[in-house]
Amino acid sequence: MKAVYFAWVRERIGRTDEDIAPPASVATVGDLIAWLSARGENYAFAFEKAGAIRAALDRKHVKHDAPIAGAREVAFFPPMTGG
Amino acid sequence: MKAVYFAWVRERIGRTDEDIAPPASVATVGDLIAWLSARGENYAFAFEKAGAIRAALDRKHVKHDAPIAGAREVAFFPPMTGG
Amino acid sequence: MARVRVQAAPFDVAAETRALTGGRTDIGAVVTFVGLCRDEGGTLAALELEHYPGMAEDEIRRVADEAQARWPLMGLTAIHRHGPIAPGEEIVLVIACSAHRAAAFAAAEFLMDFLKTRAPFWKKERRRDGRDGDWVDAREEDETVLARWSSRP
Amino acid sequence: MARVRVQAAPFDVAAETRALTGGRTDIGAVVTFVGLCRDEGGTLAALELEHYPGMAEDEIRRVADEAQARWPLMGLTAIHRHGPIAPGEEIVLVIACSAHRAAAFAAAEFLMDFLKTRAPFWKKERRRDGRDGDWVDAREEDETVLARWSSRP
Repeated sequence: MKAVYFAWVRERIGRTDEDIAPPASVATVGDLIAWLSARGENYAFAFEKAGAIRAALDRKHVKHDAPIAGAREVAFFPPMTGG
Repeated sequence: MKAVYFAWVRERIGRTDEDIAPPASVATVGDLIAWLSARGENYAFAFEKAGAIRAALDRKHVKHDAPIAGAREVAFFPPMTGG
Repeated sequence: MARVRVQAAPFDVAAETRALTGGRTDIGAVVTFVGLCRDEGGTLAALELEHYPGMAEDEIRRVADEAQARWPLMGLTAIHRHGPIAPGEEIVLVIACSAHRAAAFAAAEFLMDFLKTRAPFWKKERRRDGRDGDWVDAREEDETVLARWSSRP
Repeated sequence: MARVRVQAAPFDVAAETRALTGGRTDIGAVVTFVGLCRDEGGTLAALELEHYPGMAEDEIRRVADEAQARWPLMGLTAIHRHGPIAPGEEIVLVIACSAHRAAAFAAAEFLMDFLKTRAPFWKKERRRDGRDGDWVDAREEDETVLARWSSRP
Protein backbone atom coordinates (compact mmCIF):
# COMPACT_ATOMS: atom_id res chain seq x y z
CA MET A 1 0.00 0.00 0.00
CA LYS A 2 0.96 3.63 -0.36
CA ALA A 3 1.63 5.74 2.71
CA VAL A 4 1.43 9.54 2.50
CA TYR A 5 2.49 12.03 5.12
CA PHE A 6 1.58 15.66 5.71
CA ALA A 7 2.74 18.70 7.68
CA TRP A 8 5.10 17.94 10.58
CA VAL A 9 4.57 14.21 10.20
CA ARG A 10 6.00 14.56 6.68
CA GLU A 11 8.82 16.79 7.89
CA ARG A 12 9.82 14.43 10.70
CA ILE A 13 9.75 11.32 8.53
CA GLY A 14 11.53 13.20 5.79
CA ARG A 15 9.44 12.06 2.86
CA THR A 16 6.05 12.84 1.34
CA ASP A 17 5.07 9.27 0.50
CA GLU A 18 6.34 5.73 0.08
CA ASP A 19 5.20 2.23 -0.72
CA ILE A 20 4.97 0.03 2.34
CA ALA A 21 4.35 -3.69 2.79
CA PRO A 22 3.48 -4.38 6.42
CA PRO A 23 3.26 -8.04 7.54
CA ALA A 24 -0.15 -9.67 7.99
CA SER A 25 0.07 -9.16 11.75
CA VAL A 26 -0.38 -5.42 11.17
CA ALA A 27 -4.18 -5.29 11.12
CA THR A 28 -5.19 -1.77 12.15
CA VAL A 29 -4.08 1.81 11.66
CA GLY A 30 -2.73 1.71 15.22
CA ASP A 31 -0.73 -1.43 14.41
CA LEU A 32 0.67 0.34 11.36
CA ILE A 33 1.77 3.33 13.45
CA ALA A 34 3.60 0.98 15.84
CA TRP A 35 5.17 -0.91 12.93
CA LEU A 36 6.31 2.29 11.20
CA SER A 37 7.65 3.71 14.48
CA ALA A 38 10.05 0.78 14.70
CA ARG A 39 11.56 1.57 11.29
CA GLY A 40 13.80 4.35 12.47
CA GLU A 41 14.27 7.39 14.62
CA ASN A 42 12.57 9.66 12.12
CA TYR A 43 9.40 7.52 12.22
CA ALA A 44 9.60 7.18 16.02
CA PHE A 45 9.83 11.00 16.27
CA ALA A 46 6.92 11.52 13.88
CA PHE A 47 4.69 9.15 15.81
CA GLU A 48 6.00 9.79 19.34
CA LYS A 49 2.60 11.13 20.42
CA ALA A 50 0.57 8.57 18.56
CA GLY A 51 -2.68 9.84 20.07
CA ALA A 52 -2.21 13.18 18.31
CA ILE A 53 -1.82 11.62 14.87
CA ARG A 54 -4.79 11.60 12.52
CA ALA A 55 -5.17 8.98 9.84
CA ALA A 56 -7.10 8.51 6.62
CA LEU A 57 -7.67 5.37 4.56
CA ASP A 58 -8.31 6.00 0.90
CA ARG A 59 -8.91 9.68 1.72
CA LYS A 60 -11.46 9.16 4.47
CA HIS A 61 -10.84 9.93 8.13
CA VAL A 62 -10.54 6.82 10.29
CA LYS A 63 -9.77 6.03 13.91
CA HIS A 64 -6.71 4.10 14.98
CA ASP A 65 -8.71 0.92 15.47
CA ALA A 66 -9.80 0.86 11.82
CA PRO A 67 -8.65 -2.24 9.90
CA ILE A 68 -6.30 -1.46 7.01
CA ALA A 69 -7.17 -4.52 4.96
CA GLY A 70 -8.00 -3.58 1.37
CA ALA A 71 -6.90 0.03 1.64
CA ARG A 72 -4.68 1.32 -1.17
CA GLU A 73 -3.60 4.55 0.49
CA VAL A 74 -3.03 5.39 4.14
CA ALA A 75 -2.31 8.95 5.24
CA PHE A 76 -0.89 10.27 8.50
CA PHE A 77 -1.03 13.90 9.58
CA PRO A 78 -1.49 16.24 12.56
CA PRO A 79 -4.86 17.74 13.53
CA MET A 80 -6.05 19.99 10.72
CA THR A 81 -5.64 23.76 10.90
CA GLY A 82 -7.35 24.95 7.72
CA GLY A 83 -10.17 27.44 7.45
CA MET B 1 -46.52 68.58 18.77
CA LYS B 2 -45.90 67.03 15.37
CA ALA B 3 -47.48 63.69 14.51
CA VAL B 4 -46.00 61.57 11.72
CA TYR B 5 -47.51 58.46 10.15
CA PHE B 6 -45.98 55.62 8.15
CA ALA B 7 -47.00 52.72 5.94
CA TRP B 8 -50.66 51.73 6.18
CA VAL B 9 -51.25 54.02 9.15
CA ARG B 10 -50.26 56.88 6.85
CA GLU B 11 -52.41 55.57 4.00
CA ARG B 12 -55.48 55.12 6.18
CA ILE B 13 -55.18 58.55 7.81
CA GLY B 14 -54.43 60.06 4.43
CA ARG B 15 -51.51 62.26 5.42
CA THR B 16 -47.84 61.92 6.22
CA ASP B 17 -47.74 64.34 9.14
CA GLU B 18 -49.61 67.12 10.93
CA ASP B 19 -49.37 69.41 13.91
CA ILE B 20 -51.62 68.33 16.76
CA ALA B 21 -52.56 69.99 20.04
CA PRO B 22 -54.14 67.40 22.32
CA PRO B 23 -55.75 68.62 25.56
CA ALA B 24 -53.89 68.19 28.87
CA SER B 25 -56.02 65.13 29.70
CA VAL B 26 -54.17 63.23 26.92
CA ALA B 27 -51.19 62.04 28.95
CA THR B 28 -49.89 58.89 27.27
CA VAL B 29 -49.34 57.50 23.79
CA GLY B 30 -52.40 55.31 24.35
CA ASP B 31 -54.48 58.37 25.29
CA LEU B 32 -53.28 60.05 22.12
CA ILE B 33 -54.35 57.08 19.99
CA ALA B 34 -57.82 57.22 21.56
CA TRP B 35 -58.01 61.00 21.07
CA LEU B 36 -56.90 60.76 17.43
CA SER B 37 -59.31 57.89 16.75
CA ALA B 38 -62.21 60.18 17.68
CA ARG B 39 -61.20 62.74 15.05
CA GLY B 40 -62.71 60.93 12.10
CA GLU B 41 -63.32 57.67 10.31
CA ASN B 42 -59.86 57.69 8.71
CA TYR B 43 -58.22 57.89 12.12
CA ALA B 44 -60.58 55.31 13.61
CA PHE B 45 -59.69 52.97 10.70
CA ALA B 46 -55.95 53.53 11.11
CA PHE B 47 -56.07 52.82 14.82
CA GLU B 48 -58.85 50.17 14.83
CA LYS B 49 -56.41 47.53 16.12
CA ALA B 50 -54.63 49.80 18.55
CA GLY B 51 -52.57 46.93 19.93
CA ALA B 52 -50.91 46.43 16.56
CA ILE B 53 -49.78 50.06 16.30
CA ARG B 54 -46.18 50.91 17.18
CA ALA B 55 -45.24 54.35 18.42
CA ALA B 56 -42.11 56.45 18.74
CA LEU B 57 -41.51 59.65 20.68
CA ASP B 58 -38.76 61.85 19.27
CA ARG B 59 -37.58 58.89 17.16
CA LYS B 60 -37.34 56.33 19.94
CA HIS B 61 -39.61 53.33 20.28
CA VAL B 62 -42.06 53.64 23.19
CA LYS B 63 -44.92 51.61 24.62
CA HIS B 64 -48.46 52.86 24.72
CA ASP B 65 -48.20 53.75 28.39
CA ALA B 66 -45.33 56.17 27.76
CA PRO B 67 -46.12 59.80 28.79
CA ILE B 68 -46.07 62.23 25.87
CA ALA B 69 -45.22 65.30 27.92
CA GLY B 70 -42.24 67.17 26.45
CA ALA B 71 -42.12 65.20 23.19
CA ARG B 72 -41.84 67.25 20.01
CA GLU B 73 -42.62 64.45 17.56
CA VAL B 74 -44.82 61.40 17.90
CA ALA B 75 -44.87 58.70 15.22
CA PHE B 76 -47.36 55.91 14.56
CA PHE B 77 -46.69 52.93 12.32
CA PRO B 78 -47.29 49.19 11.84
CA PRO B 79 -44.77 46.54 12.97
CA MET B 80 -41.55 46.97 11.00
CA THR B 81 -40.79 44.80 7.98
CA GLY B 82 -37.33 45.95 6.95
CA GLY B 83 -34.23 43.84 6.55
CA MET C 1 -17.64 53.08 15.42
CA ALA C 2 -19.96 51.23 13.10
CA ARG C 3 -20.58 52.50 9.57
CA VAL C 4 -24.35 52.94 9.24
CA ARG C 5 -26.14 54.26 6.16
CA VAL C 6 -29.68 54.47 4.86
CA GLN C 7 -29.77 55.17 1.14
CA ALA C 8 -31.79 54.71 -2.04
CA ALA C 9 -28.76 53.76 -4.15
CA PRO C 10 -27.42 50.21 -4.47
CA PHE C 11 -24.36 49.35 -2.41
CA ASP C 12 -21.10 47.74 -3.49
CA VAL C 13 -20.34 44.80 -1.18
CA ALA C 14 -16.73 44.48 -2.36
CA ALA C 15 -16.01 48.18 -1.82
CA GLU C 16 -17.67 48.16 1.60
CA THR C 17 -15.62 45.09 2.57
CA ARG C 18 -12.38 46.71 1.42
CA ALA C 19 -13.25 49.80 3.46
CA LEU C 20 -13.19 47.62 6.59
CA THR C 21 -10.36 45.19 5.84
CA GLY C 22 -8.02 47.15 3.53
CA GLY C 23 -4.49 47.51 4.87
CA ARG C 24 -5.23 45.50 8.02
CA THR C 25 -3.65 42.19 8.99
CA ASP C 26 -5.41 41.58 12.33
CA ILE C 27 -8.82 40.58 10.93
CA GLY C 28 -9.29 36.82 10.60
CA ALA C 29 -13.00 36.57 9.85
CA VAL C 30 -15.44 38.60 7.75
CA VAL C 31 -19.11 37.65 7.81
CA THR C 32 -21.35 39.37 5.29
CA PHE C 33 -25.12 39.26 5.12
CA VAL C 34 -27.01 40.50 2.08
CA GLY C 35 -30.80 40.57 2.08
CA LEU C 36 -32.39 40.42 -1.36
CA CYS C 37 -35.84 41.25 -2.70
CA ARG C 38 -37.66 37.96 -3.30
CA ASP C 39 -40.50 37.31 -5.68
CA GLU C 40 -42.09 34.06 -4.63
CA GLY C 41 -45.10 34.09 -6.89
CA GLY C 42 -43.76 35.79 -9.99
CA THR C 43 -46.24 38.62 -9.44
CA LEU C 44 -43.95 41.23 -7.95
CA ALA C 45 -42.69 44.24 -9.92
CA ALA C 46 -40.87 45.69 -6.93
CA LEU C 47 -40.94 46.19 -3.20
CA GLU C 48 -41.40 49.81 -2.16
CA LEU C 49 -39.41 50.36 1.01
CA GLU C 50 -40.71 53.18 3.15
CA HIS C 51 -38.66 54.39 6.11
CA TYR C 52 -38.69 56.92 8.91
CA PRO C 53 -35.80 59.24 8.02
CA GLY C 54 -33.51 59.91 10.92
CA MET C 55 -34.99 57.27 13.18
CA ALA C 56 -34.01 54.50 10.73
CA GLU C 57 -30.31 55.40 10.99
CA ASP C 58 -30.59 55.95 14.75
CA GLU C 59 -32.15 52.54 15.40
CA ILE C 60 -29.64 50.69 13.24
CA ARG C 61 -26.83 52.51 15.02
CA ARG C 62 -28.26 51.58 18.43
CA VAL C 63 -28.27 47.90 17.42
CA ALA C 64 -24.78 48.19 15.91
CA ASP C 65 -23.45 49.82 19.07
CA GLU C 66 -24.91 46.96 21.11
CA ALA C 67 -23.26 44.40 18.82
CA GLN C 68 -19.92 46.15 19.26
CA ALA C 69 -20.35 46.12 23.03
CA ARG C 70 -21.11 42.39 23.00
CA TRP C 71 -18.42 41.07 20.66
CA PRO C 72 -14.79 42.01 19.98
CA LEU C 73 -15.36 43.43 16.50
CA MET C 74 -12.75 45.03 14.24
CA GLY C 75 -15.26 46.52 11.83
CA LEU C 76 -19.03 46.69 11.42
CA THR C 77 -21.09 48.07 8.55
CA ALA C 78 -24.85 48.20 8.13
CA ILE C 79 -26.51 49.68 5.05
CA HIS C 80 -30.25 49.63 4.40
CA ARG C 81 -31.85 50.81 1.18
CA HIS C 82 -35.20 52.54 0.74
CA GLY C 83 -37.39 53.26 -2.25
CA PRO C 84 -38.38 50.80 -4.99
CA ILE C 85 -36.32 47.61 -5.11
CA ALA C 86 -36.83 45.04 -7.88
CA PRO C 87 -36.79 41.26 -7.32
CA GLY C 88 -33.21 40.01 -7.13
CA GLU C 89 -31.90 43.40 -6.00
CA GLU C 90 -30.17 43.98 -2.69
CA ILE C 91 -32.03 45.54 0.24
CA VAL C 92 -29.71 45.32 3.22
CA LEU C 93 -26.03 44.71 3.89
CA VAL C 94 -24.27 43.82 7.14
CA ILE C 95 -20.53 43.19 7.39
CA ALA C 96 -18.92 42.10 10.67
CA CYS C 97 -15.15 41.67 11.09
CA SER C 98 -13.34 40.02 13.97
CA ALA C 99 -10.20 38.06 14.74
CA HIS C 100 -12.18 34.82 14.88
CA ARG C 101 -15.28 33.59 13.15
CA ALA C 102 -17.61 33.02 16.11
CA ALA C 103 -17.82 36.71 17.02
CA ALA C 104 -18.26 37.79 13.40
CA PHE C 105 -21.08 35.29 12.78
CA ALA C 106 -22.86 36.15 16.04
CA ALA C 107 -22.61 39.91 15.56
CA ALA C 108 -23.91 39.80 11.98
CA GLU C 109 -26.86 37.61 12.91
CA PHE C 110 -27.62 39.65 16.03
CA LEU C 111 -27.61 42.85 14.00
CA MET C 112 -29.98 41.41 11.41
CA ASP C 113 -32.33 39.95 14.03
CA PHE C 114 -32.74 43.29 15.82
CA LEU C 115 -32.67 45.42 12.69
CA LYS C 116 -35.64 43.40 11.39
CA THR C 117 -37.83 44.24 14.38
CA ARG C 118 -36.50 47.64 15.46
CA ALA C 119 -35.46 49.61 12.39
CA PRO C 120 -38.43 51.59 11.03
CA PHE C 121 -38.80 50.25 7.49
CA TRP C 122 -41.94 48.93 5.84
CA LYS C 123 -42.30 46.97 2.63
CA LYS C 124 -45.17 47.39 0.20
CA GLU C 125 -45.60 45.16 -2.81
CA ARG C 126 -45.91 46.69 -6.24
CA ARG C 127 -47.57 44.12 -8.47
CA ARG C 128 -46.67 43.48 -12.09
CA ASP C 129 -50.30 43.59 -13.13
CA GLY C 130 -50.64 47.14 -11.81
CA ARG C 131 -53.13 46.13 -9.12
CA ASP C 132 -52.59 47.60 -5.69
CA GLY C 133 -50.15 45.48 -3.72
CA ASP C 134 -50.23 44.62 -0.02
CA TRP C 135 -48.06 45.79 2.81
CA VAL C 136 -45.81 42.92 3.81
CA ASP C 137 -46.86 41.47 7.16
CA ALA C 138 -44.35 41.26 9.99
CA ARG C 139 -43.28 37.66 10.65
CA GLU C 140 -43.97 36.49 14.18
CA GLU C 141 -40.82 34.40 13.93
CA ASP C 142 -38.82 37.62 13.72
CA GLU C 143 -39.93 38.50 17.25
CA THR C 144 -39.42 35.04 18.71
CA VAL C 145 -35.83 34.64 17.50
CA LEU C 146 -34.81 37.64 19.60
CA ALA C 147 -35.14 35.61 22.81
CA ARG C 148 -31.96 33.67 22.12
CA TRP C 149 -29.82 36.79 22.38
CA SER C 150 -30.87 37.39 25.98
CA SER C 151 -29.15 34.17 27.07
CA ARG C 152 -26.06 34.34 24.86
CA PRO C 153 -22.96 36.37 25.75
CA MET D 1 -25.01 20.60 -5.70
CA ALA D 2 -22.49 22.67 -3.83
CA ARG D 3 -19.63 24.38 -5.65
CA VAL D 4 -16.42 23.19 -4.00
CA ARG D 5 -12.92 24.19 -5.07
CA VAL D 6 -9.39 23.93 -3.69
CA GLN D 7 -7.02 26.28 -5.47
CA ALA D 8 -3.84 28.31 -5.10
CA ALA D 9 -5.25 31.38 -6.82
CA PRO D 10 -7.19 34.11 -5.02
CA PHE D 11 -10.97 34.04 -5.36
CA ASP D 12 -13.38 36.80 -6.35
CA VAL D 13 -16.15 37.02 -3.77
CA ALA D 14 -18.37 39.22 -5.95
CA ALA D 15 -18.06 36.89 -8.95
CA GLU D 16 -18.72 33.81 -6.81
CA THR D 17 -21.79 35.50 -5.33
CA ARG D 18 -23.12 36.44 -8.76
CA ALA D 19 -22.64 32.84 -9.89
CA LEU D 20 -25.12 31.78 -7.19
CA THR D 21 -27.63 34.63 -7.21
CA GLY D 22 -27.52 35.99 -10.78
CA GLY D 23 -30.85 35.86 -12.57
CA ARG D 24 -32.69 34.42 -9.58
CA THR D 25 -35.47 36.09 -7.62
CA ASP D 26 -36.18 33.42 -5.01
CA ILE D 27 -33.10 33.98 -2.83
CA GLY D 28 -33.73 36.28 0.12
CA ALA D 29 -30.54 35.82 2.14
CA VAL D 30 -26.87 35.46 1.24
CA VAL D 31 -24.39 34.84 4.05
CA THR D 32 -20.71 35.02 3.14
CA PHE D 33 -17.76 34.03 5.27
CA VAL D 34 -14.22 35.00 4.35
CA GLY D 35 -11.29 33.79 6.42
CA LEU D 36 -8.19 35.94 6.21
CA CYS D 37 -4.53 35.37 7.04
CA ARG D 38 -3.83 37.17 10.33
CA ASP D 39 -0.51 38.45 11.56
CA GLU D 40 -0.92 39.06 15.28
CA GLY D 41 2.68 39.78 16.16
CA GLY D 42 3.94 41.54 13.04
CA THR D 43 6.41 38.69 12.51
CA LEU D 44 4.63 36.78 9.77
CA ALA D 45 5.71 36.89 6.13
CA ALA D 46 3.08 34.36 5.05
CA LEU D 47 1.19 31.26 6.02
CA GLU D 48 2.09 28.23 3.92
CA LEU D 49 -1.05 26.16 3.49
CA GLU D 50 -0.37 22.49 2.83
CA HIS D 51 -3.25 20.23 1.83
CA TYR D 52 -4.04 16.65 0.93
CA PRO D 53 -5.03 16.86 -2.76
CA GLY D 54 -8.22 15.02 -3.52
CA MET D 55 -9.17 14.42 0.08
CA ALA D 56 -9.38 18.17 0.76
CA GLU D 57 -12.07 18.60 -1.91
CA ASP D 58 -13.81 15.38 -0.84
CA GLU D 59 -14.04 16.39 2.82
CA ILE D 60 -15.31 19.88 2.05
CA ARG D 61 -17.90 18.35 -0.26
CA ARG D 62 -19.02 15.91 2.43
CA VAL D 63 -19.58 18.80 4.86
CA ALA D 64 -21.30 20.85 2.15
CA ASP D 65 -23.60 17.95 1.30
CA GLU D 66 -24.52 17.62 4.95
CA ALA D 67 -25.29 21.35 5.17
CA GLN D 68 -27.55 21.04 2.13
CA ALA D 69 -29.34 18.10 3.72
CA ARG D 70 -29.92 20.04 6.93
CA TRP D 71 -31.08 23.42 5.60
CA PRO D 72 -33.19 24.52 2.60
CA LEU D 73 -30.34 26.12 0.65
CA MET D 74 -30.56 27.68 -2.80
CA GLY D 75 -26.83 27.84 -3.35
CA LEU D 76 -23.67 26.89 -1.51
CA THR D 77 -20.04 27.58 -2.41
CA ALA D 78 -16.87 26.66 -0.53
CA ILE D 79 -13.42 27.58 -1.81
CA HIS D 80 -10.21 26.92 0.11
CA ARG D 81 -6.80 28.16 -1.01
CA HIS D 82 -3.47 26.42 -0.59
CA GLY D 83 0.14 27.56 -0.96
CA PRO D 84 1.66 30.73 0.49
CA ILE D 85 -0.83 33.32 1.70
CA ALA D 86 0.32 36.74 2.95
CA PRO D 87 -1.19 38.53 5.96
CA GLY D 88 -4.44 40.24 4.97
CA GLU D 89 -5.02 37.84 2.09
CA GLU D 90 -8.02 35.56 1.82
CA ILE D 91 -7.76 31.87 2.73
CA VAL D 92 -11.28 30.49 2.63
CA LEU D 93 -14.69 31.49 1.26
CA VAL D 94 -18.12 30.13 2.08
CA ILE D 95 -21.34 31.46 0.54
CA ALA D 96 -24.75 30.15 1.61
CA CYS D 97 -28.00 31.26 -0.05
CA SER D 98 -31.53 30.62 1.18
CA ALA D 99 -34.99 32.16 1.16
CA HIS D 100 -34.55 33.33 4.74
CA ARG D 101 -31.57 34.38 6.82
CA ALA D 102 -31.64 31.77 9.60
CA ALA D 103 -30.85 28.87 7.25
CA ALA D 104 -28.13 30.82 5.42
CA PHE D 105 -26.39 31.85 8.66
CA ALA D 106 -26.60 28.37 10.16
CA ALA D 107 -25.35 26.60 7.03
CA ALA D 108 -22.37 28.95 6.58
CA GLU D 109 -21.32 28.61 10.22
CA PHE D 110 -21.85 24.84 10.19
CA LEU D 111 -19.73 24.49 7.07
CA MET D 112 -16.90 26.53 8.57
CA ASP D 113 -17.03 24.68 11.89
CA PHE D 114 -16.69 21.29 10.25
CA LEU D 115 -14.33 22.39 7.52
CA LYS D 116 -11.94 23.62 10.25
CA THR D 117 -11.69 20.23 11.89
CA ARG D 118 -12.25 17.84 8.97
CA ALA D 119 -10.71 19.31 5.83
CA PRO D 120 -7.05 18.25 5.52
CA PHE D 121 -5.20 21.57 5.49
CA TRP D 122 -2.26 22.57 7.67
CA LYS D 123 -0.80 26.02 8.22
CA LYS D 124 2.88 26.67 8.69
CA GLU D 125 4.22 30.10 9.55
CA ARG D 126 6.88 31.69 7.35
CA ARG D 127 8.59 34.33 9.46
CA ARG D 128 9.75 37.70 8.18
CA ASP D 129 13.14 37.27 9.79
CA GLY D 130 13.76 34.12 7.79
CA ARG D 131 13.85 31.88 10.85
CA ASP D 132 11.98 28.64 10.64
CA GLY D 133 8.33 29.17 11.55
CA ASP D 134 6.05 26.86 13.49
CA TRP D 135 3.16 24.75 12.40
CA VAL D 136 -0.03 26.38 13.64
CA ASP D 137 -1.55 24.37 16.48
CA ALA D 138 -5.13 23.20 16.23
CA ARG D 139 -7.44 25.12 18.57
CA GLU D 140 -9.25 22.95 21.08
CA GLU D 141 -12.15 25.35 20.81
CA ASP D 142 -12.60 24.26 17.19
CA GLU D 143 -13.45 20.76 18.39
CA THR D 144 -15.74 21.85 21.22
CA VAL D 145 -17.93 24.11 19.07
CA LEU D 146 -18.97 21.11 16.99
CA ALA D 147 -21.14 19.79 19.82
CA ARG D 148 -23.80 22.43 19.28
CA TRP D 149 -24.62 21.07 15.81
CA SER D 150 -25.65 17.69 17.20
CA SER D 151 -28.59 19.28 19.04
CA ARG D 152 -29.67 21.79 16.39
CA PRO D 153 -31.87 20.86 13.43
